[in-house]
Amino acid sequence: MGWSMMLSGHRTWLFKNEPVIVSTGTVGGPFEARGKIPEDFDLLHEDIWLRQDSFEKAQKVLIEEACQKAMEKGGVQIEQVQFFLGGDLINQITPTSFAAKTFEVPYLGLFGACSTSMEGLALSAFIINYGGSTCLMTGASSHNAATEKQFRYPTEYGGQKPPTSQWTVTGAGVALLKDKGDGPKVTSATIGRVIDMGLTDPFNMGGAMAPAAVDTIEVHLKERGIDPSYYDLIVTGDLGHIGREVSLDLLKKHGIKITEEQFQDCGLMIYREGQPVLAGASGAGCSASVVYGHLLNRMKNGEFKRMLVVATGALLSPLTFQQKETIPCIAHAVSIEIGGQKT
Amino acid sequence: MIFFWAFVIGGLICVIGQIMFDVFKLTPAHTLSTLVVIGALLDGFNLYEPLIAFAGAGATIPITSFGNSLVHGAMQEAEQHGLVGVITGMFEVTSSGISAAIIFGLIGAFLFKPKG
Amino acid sequence: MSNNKKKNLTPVQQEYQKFQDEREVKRPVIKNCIKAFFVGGVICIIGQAIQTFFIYNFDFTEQTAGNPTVAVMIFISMLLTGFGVYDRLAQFGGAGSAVPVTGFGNAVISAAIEHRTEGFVLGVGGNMFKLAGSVIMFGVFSAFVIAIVKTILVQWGGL
Amino acid sequence: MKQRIIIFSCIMIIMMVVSGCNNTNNTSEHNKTNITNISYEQKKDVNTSADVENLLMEEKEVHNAIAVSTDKKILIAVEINQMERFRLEDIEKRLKKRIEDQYPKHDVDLSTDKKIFLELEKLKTKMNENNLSKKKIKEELKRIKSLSEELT
Repeated sequence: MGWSMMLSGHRTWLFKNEPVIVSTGTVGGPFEARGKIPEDFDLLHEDIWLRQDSFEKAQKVLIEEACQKAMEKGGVQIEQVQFFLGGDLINQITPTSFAAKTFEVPYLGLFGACSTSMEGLALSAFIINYGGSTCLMTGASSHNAATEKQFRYPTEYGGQKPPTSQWTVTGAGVALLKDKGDGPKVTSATIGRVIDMGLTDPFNMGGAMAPAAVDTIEVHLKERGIDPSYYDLIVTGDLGHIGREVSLDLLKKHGIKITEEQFQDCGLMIYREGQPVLAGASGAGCSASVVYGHLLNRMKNGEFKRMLVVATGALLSPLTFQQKETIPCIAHAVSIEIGGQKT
Repeated sequence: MIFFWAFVIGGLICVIGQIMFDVFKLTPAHTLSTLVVIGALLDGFNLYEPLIAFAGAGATIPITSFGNSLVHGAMQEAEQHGLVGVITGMFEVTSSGISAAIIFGLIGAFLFKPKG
Repeated sequence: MSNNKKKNLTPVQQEYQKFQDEREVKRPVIKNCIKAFFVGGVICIIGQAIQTFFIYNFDFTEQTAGNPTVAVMIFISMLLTGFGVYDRLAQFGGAGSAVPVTGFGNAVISAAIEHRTEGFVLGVGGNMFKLAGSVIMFGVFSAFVIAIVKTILVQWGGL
Repeated sequence: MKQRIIIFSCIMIIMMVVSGCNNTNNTSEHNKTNITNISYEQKKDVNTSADVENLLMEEKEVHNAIAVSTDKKILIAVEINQMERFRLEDIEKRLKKRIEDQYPKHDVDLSTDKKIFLELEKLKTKMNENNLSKKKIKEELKRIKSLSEELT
């Protein structure tokens, strides 16, 4: 096969060799345990500290456990894993790097804010598709308290959050990919552009990220030359109520026929009504744990066959916010399919 | 009676803060800093003391009274020692609030862990 | 402020912001104000009760009872912060819990507790006034300017 | 976690009860002293203080007044009506002036502070009950006055 055939359009990769998600590992915290999908987590913790002495160390443990679960379920030893691609939101992605130190696997650290999960999956599929590896792991994680501390105020500080703000997930999701095997296949990926619509409110991430998601979805459909109805489910990472509504309306405005039921958001799947999450969930661990846990389980149960995951990320830091910069956003789309071959 | 007015005036000052949060979209730090400056200005025009006389804790508990006390301490010393007093007397009245915050902050750090 | 920013935006950005604004969930300003009024009012009543307690039971006058009252309020704030109640109270009460001196205490104490993992010198010591520092700075500076002006007016202006 | 919440709520309840009790105790005490005041009329030096009290009670801003005097000093505490409290400083000055004009030979001190009011009430009750010596009264007045002069 030629190189040109792999690239469809400007920024969509087609994975003809169909890398397989052999197994996944998802770990959640206490808040997730009381959410809507606790049975889809492999491991849930009652203690937000995970018996560590800092939130950052707790997040490191989240990743380690998710990796271990994925390897356990995939029947793979750590020596067989050739690469680990991952990232998170904390200072210079140290939790992921420290977890990689524990495993001593060749490691690529990624930062795409909350889009890290799909950034990692797209790159992993690419590497495997080109024969760069036969077995690797990719994942993303976030920890509510560590993220609050990093991006907003101390966790115990009394700051009122507006209804547009979102709740960072305490959780990690890791996928183990192989070139051959049973399981859902990664068929294509569209890499996002950084899109900045000039929004500045750090408590309204959904509204800021929606245009990035819309852009990536549109380009993906166009470059693959398919109709939205090709997918049973188009699921965004963590847009929340506002972001989902905005992007749905925006897609309709751009003439893309997409139904309400077909267009879902991970940030609205993880928690129950009544949990104080305001506009929904967010964080790198949100899309990672929901996709690798809940959604792949549903896929394996035959509920649907083709899904497009569009993980969105807001590429801001507390520094840029304080320097009055706007919020640039990105979204990466990866299609995951099971069973019946694509046309 | 003083309890009623403490409730009303204290509540109203908080409403001003809430409007600054929600309508002007200020961060808590911006809002509180502005309120402190407002308190200091009010005392500059001798308007804050009557409010305290009227509403008691309704005026002394909100952060505006911090600005008021700073000016008050500075003015007291200034009356005795001239301009130098402005600096030496600054924390005369407010020292208890700041030292209490530091001491209890440290004790809190010994006793508690954040709950997340 | 927002108008100034709008000028630097491209038409596409402006159009999207309008589009987004229509769909954004607005802050319930009136409801928040009522909640802030009650929470703030109740905190002030508690303050008044403590102050009255000091006046009746110790050698404090209305003038001097303010100091121990503030200290007790900050102590209460420490307990509420430490037990993880204050942030929930604040989500309900908004400015009602932030504006009273307990909110100042909460800002200092929450930062102290949070950064304990970085040690007592660099963590607690260095970050304690991370949030409350600006209040002190602006308070002190404005008080300085006002007191200087007032002193000059009183002493030399014969006011 | 749960344990801590329980402990904490206990502390809160205890604090509330303690402060609540004190308040009620004090109000009852307050009422009592007002009653004893009436039966106090015959003592020496009383005329001055009673006159001062009556004089002040005539003022429309004054809600309640109490005065204790020796031959040289008068120490007065007044309670001002709530709605007039905005002009507390002016009223205080005016009332003081009025008493000073009336008793030019006396050294007049007037306070609107609740604490001074309470202390004077206590002193009056004591004077009423155990017939305090003049020296003792002077000492007490001096102590109360110093209390009112404390600023911070």
